[in-house]
Order: sequence, then structure tokens, then C-alpha cells
Amino acid sequence: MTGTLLWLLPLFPLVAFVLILLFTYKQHALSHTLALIGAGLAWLGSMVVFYQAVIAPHLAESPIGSSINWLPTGETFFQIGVQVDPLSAVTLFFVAWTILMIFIYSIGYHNFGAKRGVDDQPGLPPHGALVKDKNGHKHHVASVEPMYARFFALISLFAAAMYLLVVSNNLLTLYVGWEIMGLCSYLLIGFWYGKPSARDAALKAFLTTRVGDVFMLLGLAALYTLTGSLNYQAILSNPFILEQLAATTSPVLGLSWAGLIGLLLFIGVVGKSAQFPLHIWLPDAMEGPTPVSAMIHAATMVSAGVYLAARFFPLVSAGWEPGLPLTPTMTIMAAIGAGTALFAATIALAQNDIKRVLAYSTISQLGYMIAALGIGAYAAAVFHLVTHAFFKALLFLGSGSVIHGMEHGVMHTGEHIDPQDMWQMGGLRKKMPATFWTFLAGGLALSGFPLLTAGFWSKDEILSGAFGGGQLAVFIVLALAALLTAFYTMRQITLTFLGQPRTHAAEHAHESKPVMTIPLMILSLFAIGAGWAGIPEAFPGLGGLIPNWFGGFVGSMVHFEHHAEAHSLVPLFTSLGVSLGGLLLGWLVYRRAGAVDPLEKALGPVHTLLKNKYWVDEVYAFLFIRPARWLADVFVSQWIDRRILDGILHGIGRLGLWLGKLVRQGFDTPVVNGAGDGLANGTRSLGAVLRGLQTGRVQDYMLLAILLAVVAGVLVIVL
Amino acid sequence: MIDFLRDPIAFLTQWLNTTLLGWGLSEQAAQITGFAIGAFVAATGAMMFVTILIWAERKLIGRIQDRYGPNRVGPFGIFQSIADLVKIFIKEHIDPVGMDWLPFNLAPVLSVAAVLTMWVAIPFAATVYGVDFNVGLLYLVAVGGLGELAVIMAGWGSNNKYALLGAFRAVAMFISYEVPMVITLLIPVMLTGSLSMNDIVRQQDVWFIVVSPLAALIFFISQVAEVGRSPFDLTEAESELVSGFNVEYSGLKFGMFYVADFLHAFTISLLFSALFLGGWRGPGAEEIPILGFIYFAIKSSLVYFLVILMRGSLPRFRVDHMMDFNWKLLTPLSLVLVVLTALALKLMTGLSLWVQIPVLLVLNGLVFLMAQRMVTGFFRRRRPREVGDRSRPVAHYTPPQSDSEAQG
Amino acid sequence: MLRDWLYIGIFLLISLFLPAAAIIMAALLSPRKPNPQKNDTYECGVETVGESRVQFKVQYYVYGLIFLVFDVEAVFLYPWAVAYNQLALYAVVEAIIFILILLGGLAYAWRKKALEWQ
Amino acid sequence: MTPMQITFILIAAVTLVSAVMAVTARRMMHAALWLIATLMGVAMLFATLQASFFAVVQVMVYVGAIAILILFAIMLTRRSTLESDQASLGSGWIINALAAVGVFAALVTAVWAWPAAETVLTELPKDAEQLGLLGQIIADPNGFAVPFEVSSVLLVAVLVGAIYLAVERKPQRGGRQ
Amino acid sequence: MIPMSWYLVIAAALFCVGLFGVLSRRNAVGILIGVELMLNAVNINLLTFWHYYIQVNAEPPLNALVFTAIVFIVAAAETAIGLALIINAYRQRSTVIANDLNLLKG
Repeated sequence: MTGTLLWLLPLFPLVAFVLILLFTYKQHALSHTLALIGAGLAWLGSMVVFYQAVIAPHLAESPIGSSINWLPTGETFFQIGVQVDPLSAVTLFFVAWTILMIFIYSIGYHNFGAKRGVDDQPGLPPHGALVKDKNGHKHHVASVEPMYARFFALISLFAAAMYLLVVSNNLLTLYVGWEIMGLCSYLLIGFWYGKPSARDAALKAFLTTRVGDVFMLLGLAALYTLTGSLNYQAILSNPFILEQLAATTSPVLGLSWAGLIGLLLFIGVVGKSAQFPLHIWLPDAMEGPTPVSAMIHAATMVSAGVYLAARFFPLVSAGWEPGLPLTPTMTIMAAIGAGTALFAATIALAQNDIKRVLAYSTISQLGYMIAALGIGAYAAAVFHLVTHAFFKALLFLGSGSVIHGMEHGVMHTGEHIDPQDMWQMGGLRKKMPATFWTFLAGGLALSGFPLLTAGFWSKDEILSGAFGGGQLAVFIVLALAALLTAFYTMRQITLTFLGQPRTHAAEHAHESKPVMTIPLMILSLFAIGAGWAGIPEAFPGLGGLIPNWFGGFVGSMVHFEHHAEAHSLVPLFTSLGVSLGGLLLGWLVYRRAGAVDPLEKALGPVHTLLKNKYWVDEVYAFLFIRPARWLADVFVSQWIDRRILDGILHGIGRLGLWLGKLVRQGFDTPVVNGAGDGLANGTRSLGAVLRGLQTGRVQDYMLLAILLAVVAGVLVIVL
Repeated sequence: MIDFLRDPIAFLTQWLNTTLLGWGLSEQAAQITGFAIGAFVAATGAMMFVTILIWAERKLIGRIQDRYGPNRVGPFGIFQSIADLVKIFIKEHIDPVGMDWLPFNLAPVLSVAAVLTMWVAIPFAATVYGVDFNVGLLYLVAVGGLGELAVIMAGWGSNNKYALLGAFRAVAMFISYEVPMVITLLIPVMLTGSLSMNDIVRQQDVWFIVVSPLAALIFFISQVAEVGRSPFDLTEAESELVSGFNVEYSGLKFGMFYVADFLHAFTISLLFSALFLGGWRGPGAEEIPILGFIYFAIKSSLVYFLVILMRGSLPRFRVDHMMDFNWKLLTPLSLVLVVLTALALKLMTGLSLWVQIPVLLVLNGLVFLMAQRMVTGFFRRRRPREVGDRSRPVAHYTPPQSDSEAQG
Repeated sequence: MLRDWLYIGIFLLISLFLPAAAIIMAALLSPRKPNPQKNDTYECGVETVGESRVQFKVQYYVYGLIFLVFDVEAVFLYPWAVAYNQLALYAVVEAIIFILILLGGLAYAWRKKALEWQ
Repeated sequence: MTPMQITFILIAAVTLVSAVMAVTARRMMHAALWLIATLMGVAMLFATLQASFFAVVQVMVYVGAIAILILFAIMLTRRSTLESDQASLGSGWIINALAAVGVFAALVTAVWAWPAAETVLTELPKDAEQLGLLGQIIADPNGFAVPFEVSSVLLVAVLVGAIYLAVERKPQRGGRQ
Repeated sequence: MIPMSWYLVIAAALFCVGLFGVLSRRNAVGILIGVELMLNAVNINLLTFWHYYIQVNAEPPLNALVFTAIVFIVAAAETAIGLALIINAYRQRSTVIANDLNLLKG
């Protein structure tokens, strides 16, 4: 029964998507009703499934699920199916909740019921409409999103993809869901495709994640060729295959096959959940509407990355026991995770856009989880995944509500300021109390406020895992990151809500409608309470009052026992110290903050560095985009259009030219005044890659591919 | 002698075979040659047979329109079409300027061939058939569809607006009406469990028209449309497109289209009687194949008579009505019918024929009533569309004027 | 099996040959006195204006499209119909779902006014 | 050289020649007609393989439907193909031809490399092609029921999408013009 | 009777002719025609192997038939959508010459 229910979970939103797309594209109310029905049913089903999963005995060994034949592969069939085991159960839980909340919230965020603005057109955010009240005063009020139905259709599809990804029992369908989400994020980030920045951001997100996905696909292919299956049960919970994979060495840098495949999949994760080398797309993704940000950054996509990482954790940790030195892949994961955690946290210090701060904090929190997985603290990582999903969704929605209120103020006063800039806010505490308190809850959870909030427990567990696992470096880095996290969270809260309003807009901001605030409240309950499910037994005082249900439940997924060694006090005090200290510090620094950021003076050049995100985009522009452009020029336009010979001549000519250009532009341009037009440049030239790379004739690409294939074939035959 | 009467065709083939073997051909070669000769005779016979068809049709239409029809040449003008044949045979072939040689000349040939080739799979009697193979029915449908190509070629080849428009109109109509046909044919196949025409005929202890009259009706209508006979003869709507895709043709090339038309009209009546009227089945047809042949001939002539009656009596559809009729009535109807029949039969498995058939009959009746309701409602809701603009004086009817004005 | 196809081939050849032969014979018998007026394309008595292969409406394409879809579906329902007697009820129901999905497509076309002959 | 083989060679020759014509003909109309000839040839090849069902389906679906659709499309887009006296092939078709020949060579070598390719296909028993079984397996949940339901969904999706694309819309519809 | 390699070679040839068409046709409809040829080549192969399989080990392989059927369905889908796209593009840019339809050029 649960098996069939699992099949239905992705189906509900999918059906909603199809119906909206085909039939109710014009009617707003009908569209969001359909979307809500879809999400609600899926939510209900997930709750039932979750309950079933919790009461089921030995769930990890024998997951609930069902599968059907898909493709005949020779004599047998390639089967696809659904299953729920502890990991997918908990993921399902938070996914269902956050998605439902986001759906409800979106109704308010897109001003359902407001009249349509005169100069609104699809593809641009609504400019607001002029209404005349009874005594003739003109008011500038928010207007309804022009592409309301489209939005709900897209997020329904997004939700369907996420459910599919969570309930699937093999890596293939997971990959399908993964890619559908990629598409949806592209469409949703570029939802306001009228804005060039949004277009570029969408393109950037798409391409960047693609980089990861290619490697992931390679990993899947390798896995399939080696084991002849992609089913979790068949591979990941089959010790025999695992040890075989761990034993055999792959041709690539001496890694074992398990390590190599794990690495490839992990690169996919890096792309999807925005870890260090490929993190650049996430901040830009803020161009989308805020519910989308919440969806992509909290509930679904990035979590999907960590979910996958947790999925194939048995693979990377094959042949590893607690106490042994980490496997190479795990080391890489730990390094990248910890590095990203700190790196992103530092960047977040210097951001002024309320949503960008959250974006970077997301990156750093994801780094936490990856690092936790890297050091083998499996349960802790998943635990943090869950709690983080809740409070980060809460924070995003909260910031959305703040922006909404600010927009109202801006429309009222008509001054030209960016409603997302924290320096234009302040004192919103009294204007929007509900938002404030919920946001506070979320912020405290994020910064790991002791004992009360969920974030504390999960973060503490990670830290203690790192400490107990003897990974001191990781431990210190993460602790540092935690400190910064607390600091910038407090900075954000202070700048936004405390103190006095810095602008008239902030004075005229007003509380959002209940349809927006109620989801916030519900989420804040989880942001507080979710942590109590996983209090470690060994915790001094509280430990054991509530059994560590979570650790036991999820911990049963991995072959080694959830190690509950004596909870040393060092990590505990560290986490207490960093969170409280950071919060306090933030409050002290920003309490009296005027128009200019105190840090700017304090840090000086470093602040500029942070403010420009270490110029990563510019570096990429230098490393990849210019070469790609050169490639485009020489190879495509020369080599394809006018054929090979003079093409190469041109190429050589250009090579010299390019070398000169490289010296000039490579050194002065990006480093000296690269700070000026930062991101926009990077993304625009990223788009330029696409433009340059193609003549627009599909036939040419095909010809190229075929020629290569022929050459390869000839080589194969000859050699 | 007596078995010659019982089954002349088989007798002749036997004889032919033996003689050929006598000439020292190998077994295979003998059979193949025999078949070739038989085929040649059959095809020629079919094409000659057309003259009789034409004569009969003209006679009948004449009667319907209260004329004599052909009555000069020979008794009852029976040699009229022979005379026409001779005449058309020696008429000049005109090649229109800018024509496309190959399509233009291939079209008439193909149009006849497409019809003739159907005959190879039609069982004329228990032992008299060209081939009996496992996909005969689909073969008939597919080959029947080839006529469209001839039409397109003709319309394209003769470099002429009207021809082209007529051709594509015709093709649009043909393909549209092929849909309900293909779908309804599922029902006989379901009842038979085979695609071979012989099996379908043999299985008809109860004629399928009795089992599923509605399917028969849909099939009949769509077939008539396939032929493009009135009331579906928009392809040669003299008033709108001067006789459609074959304007530019003259002489025997034109005649070939004519032949193909009549032959096709007769072929569909063969098909109909084979699929729904029990083909050659009848008392004693098994033992004495010639009887079956006669039954078959009678049945199909009756169907053909019906076709002619339709042509004589029904007005021509307007093109949009015709399309609506197909897409909004026949197609959904046939789909629903197939669904219901499949369900009902499956639910009634094991019951005796005498239970199944009435149930199916009732089912058909219900579907028919439903459809009829829908149609009446549809046309009540839908006001007839204006043709042309009101300002054209010819377009609308002016009330009779009083005498004073008439004089003034 | 092959024999059947051989026969069909023979029959096809013959039925292509007969009309062709007839036409050729007629062409030999018939007089040929072409002149421009005679050979000009028919145009209700007036001169042909403009290029004769005219543009025409997309409606044809839509009909062709729907026909294609239904044809393909129906063709692959035939094996099912052949197997009908051996099938269990659920198999029949599956095919019926198959058909109902089709009907949905038809309904969409209807609703989008794609079936109207403009 | 049995008569069978001669027949085969004839059919193959017809098929290939008309295929070449189909991809090189100047006027699209001729290309389409040549395509039809090719399709008929392929149908005959199916017949010689004793796949009667698919031989007939080939004629029904390809010649009867797809080719007709292509013809319609050609008629619809005539205006731009009118001035078809210009080269029908893109520039540098030589390199394309080389690529095609290269692929052909690769495929043929692959065929030669496979000893089993020399097996002579004999005539199958009359009931070799069991339509009944085919019908059963496509309605069998453990067989191909799912792919076939999916295929019908696909076709309906095609119907919807193609109608959406092909039927011209009023400018204000969907608000995205 | 006929060696299997003949069929395979014919299929390969047909495939390559289609490939050539796809690569070098300027008219979009011509490209589609090329695709049709390639699909037909695929079908020839499938049915050849079907025949071969029956011959070698007696029981019939239904996969081959089903795959051929699916190829047919996909071919139908591909043609329909492709032509619809071409018609749409033609309506907007009034050309079907592939070089002029370089919409991909972002």
C-alpha cells in the first residue's frame, strides 16, 4: 500500500503542473488551487509514508517500496521503482513541509487578488498599480504577478521532480528528477526573463550545474558498467559489491573504483549544492522570486545535492571504519566542505543584500554537511540537513516578507532605493512583528543558539563528530565558520530589525498578509523544535531525557554503528562559545551602525576582497571564458565555416594575437579594476561563450561529432 | 464436368498447372506462372468489368432522375460504355505547360493500380482468392491508402491551381475518413482474433453487421468517403473546383481516373460484404465454392446498389461540415464503440452467442442514440455559417416583389 | 509466407502494367496536334495569373497531424485486437486507457478549435 | 544467384537510388516523392524478411501518414522553397559526403568483422510472426504495458504540442508576443 | 536465400544516405527526410535481427517487434513535431532554409 502511495507522491504535483499548463493558464485562483491541491496531497501522502517508515522495523535493511519493469536489457529488465528508507523518510518529511509552506506563501508573495498593474508585462516583476481610494487620493500599491499561473505550474513541476528524486530507489530516476530540477531552476531563476540580470543568472546556474552533472553522469555510467545495476539495495547496501568496488583500483590516479565513482558523483553534488569551485551560481540565483530562492536554496535543490551525497556515502566510505584514516574521497569531501563553510561565511560578512547574505550562509551550511559526511559523521550530516532546511526556508521566506514590506514602503514613499538592501532598513521590529520574531527564531537557529534551537543540536553534533573523529583541522575550521555565521546572522538581524529606520520606506513598511506570515510561524516551530529529535545521549544534563531517536533511525543506514563515544566537553563549549560570542559581537558591532559598515574600516582591503567574493567570477572569466571564446573564434567560425586549412592558419595567427591580449587583459584588467563591474561581466561573458561557440547550424555540430566518431572508430579498428 | 461446375476456378488452375508441368516447368515455376496468368486474367477482367459498372450506374442514376439513361447503343444501351471506351481511347493526350512529367503520367496508372492491388487479398469464394496471409486486412487498408498518392501526384504534376487545391482537399478528406475506418475495423478483428480475410469471413456464423451494426455503418460511410463518391465528392465539385485534381487530364489518362473511381466503388462494396455481410458464406458455399462466389457477387452488388442510391439521392456536403462530421462525430463515436465493445465482450466471455449478440445490439443502439442526441444538440446550438459576404446580391434570397414595383 | 508476397508482387506489377500499357497504346493511337492555347493550363477561361502552386492553409497540416497520431495508435492496437480472445480483463482495460488518452488528445484539439475548417 | 537474391538486389537498388534522389533532389516535392519510393522499397525489404505486419504498417504509417504529412508541410512552406533552383545542398557538401562514406565504411567493416553476419536467412514457418503474442505482451504489465501507455501519452503530447505550434494564435493570446 | 550481411549493408547504406541528407540539406524539411531514412535503416536492422534470432533459436523474440513498433511511434512523433516547428519558424521568419534559421545563435 505504501508502495503505491510512493508512486503517487511525485504524480500529484506533476498532474497539477500539466493541468495548469494546459487548461487553467489564465485563471489565477484555479491555478494556485490546483497547485495547492497537488502539494497538499503529496504532503499528506508523505506524512503517511513517514509514519509507516517510522513504525516499520529494520527499515534500513528492508525498505518499503515497489518497482516495475522499465527497459528490457537482453534477457532481464531494467527496473525502476520507489522505496522509502530512513534517509528518504526524513528527507521526505522536511521536503513535504517546506514545499507546502512555500506554496502557501507564494500566494501572498505574488499578491494574489491585487489588481493588475497598468505597465506590468510578463517577464518583469510587477511594478505596482495606482488605485484611487474613496477620497480621491492616489495610492501606489503592489500589483499581481503577470505570470501567476506560470509560476505555480513551474514550482509544481519542481516539487514533482523533488519528490521523484526522494522516493526513487535507483540512481537513474534520481538523476531524472535531478535534471528536471535543473531545468526548473533555470526557468524559475529566469522567471522574470525581462531582466537581463535574471537571464544571465539563469544561464549561469544552468551551465555551472551542468558542469557537475556531466561528471555525475560519468559516475553513473561507470557504476552501471561495473555492477550492472543502479539500484540502491543492489549496490549501496550490498557489502559484497561495496568491498569489491573498494578493492579494485581504477585507472584514475590510483583511486579505488568506489572512490572514483564516489568522486564523480560528488562533483555532481558540488555543482548542485554549490560547493566551492562551483558555488558561483547560487548567489546570482537570487534574481528569482523569493519563494523560488527558498525552494532552491532550502527545501529542494541544494538539499538534493546533500541527499545524494548521503546516498552514496556507503560507496565512498566503503572499507572505512571510525578511527581509521579517511579514504581519499572522504578527505576531499571533508576538505571542500570545511573550506566552503569558512569561505562562504567570510563572504557573507560583507554582503548588503538581505538575500545574498542568506545565499552565502546556505553555501557555508551545505559545506558543513559535506564536511560532516567527509569525516563520517553521517547521522549528524543528515540531521543538519533536516534542521537547516527548516530554518533556512524560514529565513528566506522571512526575508521575502521583509522585502515585501519594504516594497510597500518604497511604493508609498516613492523613493528610489533597493528594497533588498539591509542598509536601507532598520527598526522593522515594530513594523512587522510577526516577521521579526519568526526571523529571529530562524536566525538564532542558524547561528546555533544553545539548547533552544535546532541549529545548535545539529551543529554541535557535527562539531563533536569532528572532534571525536580526531579531525582537528576540520573541527577548528568549522568552529571558526560557526563563529562567523553567528556574527553575520546577528549583523543581518540588527541591521534589518533593530535600531531605528534609516529610510522613510523602512518607516512605512508594513506587516505582510497572514497567508505569508502563517507559514513563517509554522516553520519557526520546526526551526526550534526539530532539534529535540536528535539530542545525543551523551550530552551532559539533557542527554537521554529525550532518546536520540534521529541518530538511531538514520544512523542505521550506514554499516558502522552510530558511534556514541563519551561526549567530550570541548566541542560543547566551543559551540556554545562561538554562537553566543558571535551573536554578541554582531550585536555590539552593528548596534550603532550608521550609513557605513563598521567592518569596512576595521578590515579595510580585506573587506573589499570579501565584498567582491574573492573575485572568483573574474578568475573564472579569465581561466575559462576567454579561452573558450578563443576556441569559439578559431575552431567554429574558422574551422567549420571556411574549412580546415586556412582555419588553422587563422588559428595560429590568432594564437599570437591572443597571447598578447592575454598578457594585457589577463593581468591588469581583472585584478586592478575587475572589482568595478563584477558579476555582470562574468555572467555576460559566460553567455558570450554560448554565443561564440555556435554558428547556429545544428548540422555543423553534428558533422563535427560524426567526424570525431569516425576518427575514433578508425583508430579503434587500426590499433 | 460436375466438379468443373462446382469450382471452375480451382478446376482451371488445376488444369493450367498440369499443362504447365507438362511443358516441363518446375513445380514452383509452374505455380508461379499459373498465378501470373490468373492474376493477369483477373486484373483485365476487373478493368473490363468497369464498363458494365458504368453502364449500370448510369442506368440507375437515370432512373432515379426520371430519365432513361443510356438507351441507344445496343439493347438497353448496354454497349454505351464500350462506345465511350473506344472514343476515349482515341482522344488526344494534352500535356499542360509546366507539367511535371513523371508524376503527371504516373498518377493515372497508380490510381488504377492501387485499387486493383486490393483484389489480390479479397476472398471471392472458399477456394477463390489471390493470397490469404496473416495481415490481409491491414494490407487492404494500406493499399487503399495508396490512392491518395496518385491524387497528389496528379494535382501537383498538372501545373494548375485548381488541380492542386482539389488534390489536397481530396487527400485531406481521404486521410480524415481513414481514421474512423481504421478504428472501427478493430471490431471485426476483435471478434475474429485474426487479420486474415479468410478467417474473418469464415468466422461469420453470424454476420458482423448483426453483431455490430454501428461499426458497419461507420465503416460504410468512411469507405464511401474514401472513394470520394457523392455525397463526399467535393474533390470534383464542379461548381467550386472544376472537377478537382484531374482537370488537366484528357484522353485515356482521364479515363483511368474514371476507371479507378468506379472500380474502387465496387471494391469497397466487396470489402463491406466480406467484412460485415459474411462474404461468400451461405448455404452450401463450403461444398460448392461456385455458390459462395454467387452469394458474394449478390451481396456486393446489393452494397454497390446502395452506394449508387446514395450518390443519386444525397446532396453534397459542404467541406467544413464534412470535416466536422468526421472529426467531431465519426471518430469519437468509433473510439467509444470500440471501447464499449471490448469491455462488453470481455465481460461476457463464456456466455452463449444468443446472450452476447443482443447485448451488443443494445449497446450499439445506445451509442447510436447518444450520438444522435449530440448531433442534434450540436446543430441546434450552431448557427449555419454565412458563405461569402452578404453584400453580394446573388448570395441571398430576395423576397418576391409586388406587381406594381415589377411594372415600375 | 514468402510465396504470398511473391504473388502480391506479381499482382502489383501486373496491375501497374495494364493501365500503363493501355495508356501507351492510346498515346500511340491518338492524334497529337498540340498548340499553346490547348496546352495552357485551365483557368476558367482566363489567362493563368501568377505562379500556379498556391499557398494554402495550415488546416491541412493539422488534419494530417491528427490523422498521423490516430493512425499510429490504431495500427498498434491491431495486435492487441488479434490477441483479444486470449487477454485477461485488465489487459483489455489497459488498452482502453490507451484509447481514452487518445480521446483526451482529440478533446484538446477540439477545444483549441484545431478541428474547425477556417 | 537464386531468383530470390536477384529480387532482393533489385529492391535494394530501387531503395537506395530513390533514397539518394530523395536527399539530393532540387524541388522538395520531388524529394518527398522519392522518399515515398524509398519507403515502399523498405516495405518490400520487410516483406522479404517475412515481417508481414511491419511491411504493411510501413506502408500504412510511413507512406500513408508521415509522407503525406511531409507533403502538406512542403506545400505550406512553398514560398521559401520556390526559388529552389539554387543549390539544394549546403556549401561544403563534399566533406559531409566524406563523413557519410566514412560512417558507411565503419559500419561495413563492423559487419564484416562479425562472422555470424554470413548466416543465410532461411524461410520461416508461416506462423513465425505471432501477432497474438505481440498483442499479449504489449498489454502485459510484466511485458511492455508501461512503455505503450507512455507511448500513447507521448503521442498525445505530440498532438498537443504540434497543434500549439502550428495553429496560429491571436497576438494577445498567452500575452507573450 | 539471402545472407544477413546483405540486409545489414543495405541498412548501413540507407543510414548513411540519410545522414548525408541531414548534414547537407539546406531545407529543413529535407533534413527531416534524411532523419526518416535513418530511422528506416534502424528498422531494417531490427527486423533482420528478429529474423535471425527466430532462425537461430526457435522461439520468437518479441522485443524486436516491440522495439520496431516503438521506433515507428517515435518516428511519427518526431516528424509531427519537427514539421510543426518548421511551419512555425516559417510563419515567423518566412524561410525554411536551415542557414537562415540560426535561432540557436544566442
